[in-house]
Amino acid sequence: MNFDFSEDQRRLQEEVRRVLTDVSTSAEVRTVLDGAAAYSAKTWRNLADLGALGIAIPENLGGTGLGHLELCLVAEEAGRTLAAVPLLSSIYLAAEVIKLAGSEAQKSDWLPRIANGDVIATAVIDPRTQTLAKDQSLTFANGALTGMIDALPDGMVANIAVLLVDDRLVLVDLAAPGVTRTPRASLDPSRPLAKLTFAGVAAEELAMGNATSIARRVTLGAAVLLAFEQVGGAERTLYAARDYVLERRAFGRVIGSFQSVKHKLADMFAAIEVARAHAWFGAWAMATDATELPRAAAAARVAATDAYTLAAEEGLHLHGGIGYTWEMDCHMHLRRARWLGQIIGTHHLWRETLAAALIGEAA
Amino acid sequence: MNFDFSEDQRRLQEEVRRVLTDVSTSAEVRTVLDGAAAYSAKTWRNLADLGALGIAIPENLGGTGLGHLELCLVAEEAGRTLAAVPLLSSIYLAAEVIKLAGSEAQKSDWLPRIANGDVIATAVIDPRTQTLAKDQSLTFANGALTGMIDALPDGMVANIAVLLVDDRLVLVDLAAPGVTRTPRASLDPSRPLAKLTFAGVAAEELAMGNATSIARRVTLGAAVLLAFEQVGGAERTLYAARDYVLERRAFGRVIGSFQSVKHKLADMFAAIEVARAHAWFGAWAMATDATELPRAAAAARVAATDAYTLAAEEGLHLHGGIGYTWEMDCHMHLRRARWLGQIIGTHHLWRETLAAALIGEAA
Amino acid sequence: MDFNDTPQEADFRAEVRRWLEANATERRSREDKFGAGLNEAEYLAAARAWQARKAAAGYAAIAAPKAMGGLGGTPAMQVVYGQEEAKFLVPDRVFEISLGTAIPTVAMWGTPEQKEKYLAPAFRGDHIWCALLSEPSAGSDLGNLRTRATRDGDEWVISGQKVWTSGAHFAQFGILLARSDWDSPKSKGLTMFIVDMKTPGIDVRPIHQASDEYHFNEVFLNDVRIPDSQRLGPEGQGWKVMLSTLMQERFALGNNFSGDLYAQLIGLAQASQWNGAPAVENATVRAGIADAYIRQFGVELIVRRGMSAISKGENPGPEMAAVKLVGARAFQTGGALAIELGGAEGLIAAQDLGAEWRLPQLLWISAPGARIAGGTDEIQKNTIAEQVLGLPAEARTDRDMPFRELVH
Amino acid sequence: MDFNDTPQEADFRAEVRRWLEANATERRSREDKFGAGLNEAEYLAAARAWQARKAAAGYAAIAAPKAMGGLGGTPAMQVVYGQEEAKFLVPDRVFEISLGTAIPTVAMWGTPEQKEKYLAPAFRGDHIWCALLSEPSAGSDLGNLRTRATRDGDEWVISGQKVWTSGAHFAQFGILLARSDWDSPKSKGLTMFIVDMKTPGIDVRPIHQASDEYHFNEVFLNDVRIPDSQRLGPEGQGWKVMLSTLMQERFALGNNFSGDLYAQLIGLAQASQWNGAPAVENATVRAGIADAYIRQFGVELIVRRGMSAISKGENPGPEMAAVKLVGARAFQTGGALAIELGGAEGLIAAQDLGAEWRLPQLLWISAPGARIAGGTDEIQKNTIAEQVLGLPAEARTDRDMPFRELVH
Repeated sequence: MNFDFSEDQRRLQEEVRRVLTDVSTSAEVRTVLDGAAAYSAKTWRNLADLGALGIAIPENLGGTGLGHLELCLVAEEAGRTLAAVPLLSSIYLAAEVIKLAGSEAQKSDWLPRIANGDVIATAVIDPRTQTLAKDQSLTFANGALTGMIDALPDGMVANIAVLLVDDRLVLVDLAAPGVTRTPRASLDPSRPLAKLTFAGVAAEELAMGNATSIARRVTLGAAVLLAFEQVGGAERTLYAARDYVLERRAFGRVIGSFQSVKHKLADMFAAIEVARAHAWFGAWAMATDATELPRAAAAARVAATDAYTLAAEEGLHLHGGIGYTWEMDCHMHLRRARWLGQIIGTHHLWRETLAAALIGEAA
Repeated sequence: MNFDFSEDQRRLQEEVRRVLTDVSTSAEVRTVLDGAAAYSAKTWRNLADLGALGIAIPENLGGTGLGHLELCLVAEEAGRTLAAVPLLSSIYLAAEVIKLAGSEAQKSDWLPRIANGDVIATAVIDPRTQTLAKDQSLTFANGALTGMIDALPDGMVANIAVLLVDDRLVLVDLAAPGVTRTPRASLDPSRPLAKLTFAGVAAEELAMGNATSIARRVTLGAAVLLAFEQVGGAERTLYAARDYVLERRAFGRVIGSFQSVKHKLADMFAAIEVARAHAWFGAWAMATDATELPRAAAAARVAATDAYTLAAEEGLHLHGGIGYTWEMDCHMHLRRARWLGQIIGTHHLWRETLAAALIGEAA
Repeated sequence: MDFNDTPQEADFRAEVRRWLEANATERRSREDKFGAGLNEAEYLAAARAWQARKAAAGYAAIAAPKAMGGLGGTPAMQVVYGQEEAKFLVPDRVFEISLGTAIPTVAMWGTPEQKEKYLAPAFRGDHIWCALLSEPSAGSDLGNLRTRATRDGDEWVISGQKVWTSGAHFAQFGILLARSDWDSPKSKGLTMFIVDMKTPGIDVRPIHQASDEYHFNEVFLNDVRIPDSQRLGPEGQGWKVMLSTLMQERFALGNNFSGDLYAQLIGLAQASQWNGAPAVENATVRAGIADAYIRQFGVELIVRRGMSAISKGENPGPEMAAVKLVGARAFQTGGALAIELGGAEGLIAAQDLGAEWRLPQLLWISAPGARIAGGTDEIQKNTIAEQVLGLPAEARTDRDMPFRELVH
Repeated sequence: MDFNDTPQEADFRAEVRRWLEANATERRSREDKFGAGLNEAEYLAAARAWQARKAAAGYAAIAAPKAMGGLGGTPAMQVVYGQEEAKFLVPDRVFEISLGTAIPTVAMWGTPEQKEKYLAPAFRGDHIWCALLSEPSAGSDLGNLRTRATRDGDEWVISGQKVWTSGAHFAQFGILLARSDWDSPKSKGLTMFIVDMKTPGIDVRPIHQASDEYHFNEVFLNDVRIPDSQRLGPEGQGWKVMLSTLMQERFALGNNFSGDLYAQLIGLAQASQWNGAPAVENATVRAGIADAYIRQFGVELIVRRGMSAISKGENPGPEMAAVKLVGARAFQTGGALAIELGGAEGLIAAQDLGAEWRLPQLLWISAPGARIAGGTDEIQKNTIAEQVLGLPAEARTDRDMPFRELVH
């Protein structure tokens, strides 16, 4: 038993962290936050150049040929630096679905261009069991896609979309005639959303294997990868708050010497440790395609959502008034924590997923 | 608008507190806790002599003829002193049901003797929607009661039982032939439980008015009265912990000067304030039979259960090791908080009751 | 115990109701707003016109003594008015600092001349006030403030920086706390002033909040000259003056922390689908609705209890600190639950998702501010622990030293 | 990252498994117990016999060096053994203090003679040890202990009172921390001893716990004479000796805070009815099961990560404090939820309700103890804040003063 990442993996993580710390700065993320860009092309380019986008894509398909464990560590660093890039939609979801459900032609058509960052994909492959829209439905028949889907991450910049339509996985070129895109204001403007309508748009099916089970498996993997982003973001807010309370003085002492402040930070730390432990277990389950994947992924997602929410809320709080200004990054973590925690279903839904997995295993 | 008790009511409360502080001491409660008695006859006698048992029973039926507001204040003091007496079963439930559903004969037969403490009643008049037993069911036909009911408070000492059987309220003399009583170990041994079986026991119906709606109304009232007991108990643990942390020293100071200790006590205080506010609103709704009673009672019960649970858990914790000994009263509050919080259904059930009331009002 | 009006209260309610019906527009929905579509200048003009009408009718200061220009009514009448007014479209918070914070301080500490000069115009809405208290280095530790007041003949010269000043960009006057003596300990040596916001040397800059709104300002003070006649209360007694201000504020805050988020949650949960059924049927959602009610209506009940105490001539005390602690948390938790109802679609901002989502989303993003402004969670807990429960204050090394020696 | 055994681990697991099958009885249910029906003396005799067999097979001290009488194996082998043993009926906690706390301290600080004399008999179960550390006035603040050790020629004379001593009533030996110098500051001037529990002057009295159990004792020491050869570590270095003891304990505790309460909750919720349906179908119950798993299995995963670190020769550090903080809370919350499943009937104690309720009820009532013993929640948070996050320690006035002056 060895429940740890290898030294090679750690070195890779450090390299990614070094690059993202340089590139995905607060100023860079704010170009997206403030609406000047729809994603950080610079961060995306740097991740592509590092080989990070194709890290779980085989070498013969333009990837680096490493694996999911390495992709988890990329995700952690992206989360830490609030990277404003379409990792979830293009890499965690679309690339994974194409890898598993695409024909050889589809794979060699799209994966090299996704891996090198030239093609961005958006994707919704979970059945969206939490929803507001009554008129949101897609149909795919005779090679034509019709209907509407809302709250697509990166929908305005994506070249293609990978969508679960009933029991089929469909890939559609968003430059095709009949596609209408509408930007949708996002509670985390650094991760924009869009509404897409399709009027009989020509699309192709990703038909290798069972679509529903592939979609499920990729969704579980995305839950693990998002958990790493969340843990990275949570840890960033923890240490930013720690640094601040060591500087800020009140009542004649640094506020980091007040027990209420210390214990709040300790609670954040404990929540993050639990989330990290489950995220690692999820990484192992995803990398080995273990039977434990459903419960491992669900636990990782719930623990990480809870930890990032706590860390973002209390990290801001520990900054006091200054933390509540737009200029400080605290609110960016608060927004990102919410976005990451809901985009593939909330912690409520994933608690239910976890309970169902545990009850199923007990039967 | 005057959201407060009157000065007369306050004086009455002080009198009850004075007596119960003298009588319902830790040693007295422990006679029941340790199994030497099934309830504190001494406390019961004193409450009867004060007129507190019949405080909401009309004067012509042997009561004091005051009302529910006064009974709430008695409940608060009983909770504060951990009084080991059958207030819930005999007074909050049985007497109230007999008052509303009994014939004149039934009322004058039982209420004076309940008010003076000579007769103790046990009662289960909620439908027990949270249950373990599959074989627990009562039937009442042709004046005969058959079946089993478990976890009856004070079932070993009661003279009569008031039970909701299907849609009917039934009064049964427990000295009648065909009644079998089995003591059931209680998680709060100072509030004992029993299992009762009935083999065609002669019983009478309390048939004035709609049984289901009377049972519901009395159950809501009991929720309010228990909330007062819980608030009293919670406040007692809060101030016991406060006193302890002002005495106990560690690291060269009284531990009450540590911010983590202070803030924990402040959290307990805030929870109790919220619970008290809802308990008072519940008291008003019960006393005036307001349409708000369902939500007021449910909110009082949930807030008070949460507050007492928190106060008992953290009150013990603040005492450190000594708080975890049998000799200290901390565990008695922990046990009582659980008992009071479940005996007419848990906070989960009452949260649901509250939500249903709110959603119903919004419709 | 009685939630119903007394006969006098019922009469007053009917009178208020008639007046409001004649002078204001009834609110039809939660999103219905006073002055919708107006720019800030137009909005302020409309707000002032409204306030002037309200003052003329005697409702601007119901519980203030007649000698001060008030109606000489009871606190209960103030509550009755507030309950009725809430059903109509009236300006939102424009006069809150004026009439809830600044003017009560002037009424308590001002000279007869100051009261004569300032109370009536504020009641009428001619003057809007702000409160220049917090500073970058003086938030929770207000005693740490460094804005300098130097005596120069009959004038004071003020320099420094204030922050989180609500309404400073449209206020005519402000109450201003500054350090007039650097050799006294930190909470001594402070003096309160009344400042005309048009005085040269005042520079007001809006703060961009985390919520992407601009309700507060930084105020830079550079050799601002204030005549000594504008001093509010004795020299060196500024701390005491400010404490009386904050005591007012703490109680007034109560109403800001109640609300009907739980009712909004019900509506939103009815419109959301979870696993093919309305989310309102899910047990965890229902528990969340129940908890939102317990916190929000609990806060309202605590405030009503405080009102009842005031009616009897008692003072609701430091236990009111629980109100803000519980209420601000309810915003954070309840706002988050509302957003969660829609899953991924819940992440769409209200401007594109629908007006019914505006308030819950705003509560969620502004809750962190509510947990900080007007005394952080930690300050509230210290207040409860020390002033209610009698626990010892934190050991302090800075309390008795000359302030000069504390500055780093 | 690999949760599977290495080939060596797999071989060892198979070997252990064969040995256990030949020497112990497999557990059939959670309530199945070693030595059921035996009285304490019989139970201890059976436990010792088991431990002797285990020691003879080399499994009593798998990771200890051969020179110390251990097997010289890896920490991973120790884990493998533990996983397999957990499936069999073995004595519960009799040797936990012996082999988890006391003997590692002897192994680290003892003289060659002490190690020769004490290690092997403890591994074999001939000697059972206890740890005489806490005192009534020295709980969280262990440095405050007052048991007095006075030198008298080649002996020490010990007087004072210890508390919360697990197993003192059946232990043959104890490690004992006492104050040998009252003029040094509080955490200096302490010395650790080995004490034979049969020495005259020792009076052991059981503590009646809040859970109605008797696992701990008070130990009164009245002029207990200990030869200097029984001193453990240098005079005045007792604090350092004890810290190494507690560091061991903290890690060992990890396993006590994982568990399968979530699985028990599933079974109990399937057997409970809420509104006519199994409680396991209720969304809040399901969320509670999920949370119990996240906490308990999270703790187990953190411990596994620590084990992996140990395997690589690293030391799991103060971050392990999170384990106890999270784990003890999981007991309190999960135990309460189990009891709540039955509504009023859930209040019936397991002795009358059924064996499957024993563990959850016990977890609930002993959770408050778990949050205190071995370092309270607050001590764990201080450890994380100061030792992991680098925040300043609480200002202290008692650290450097002669202990004599601190005693009230």
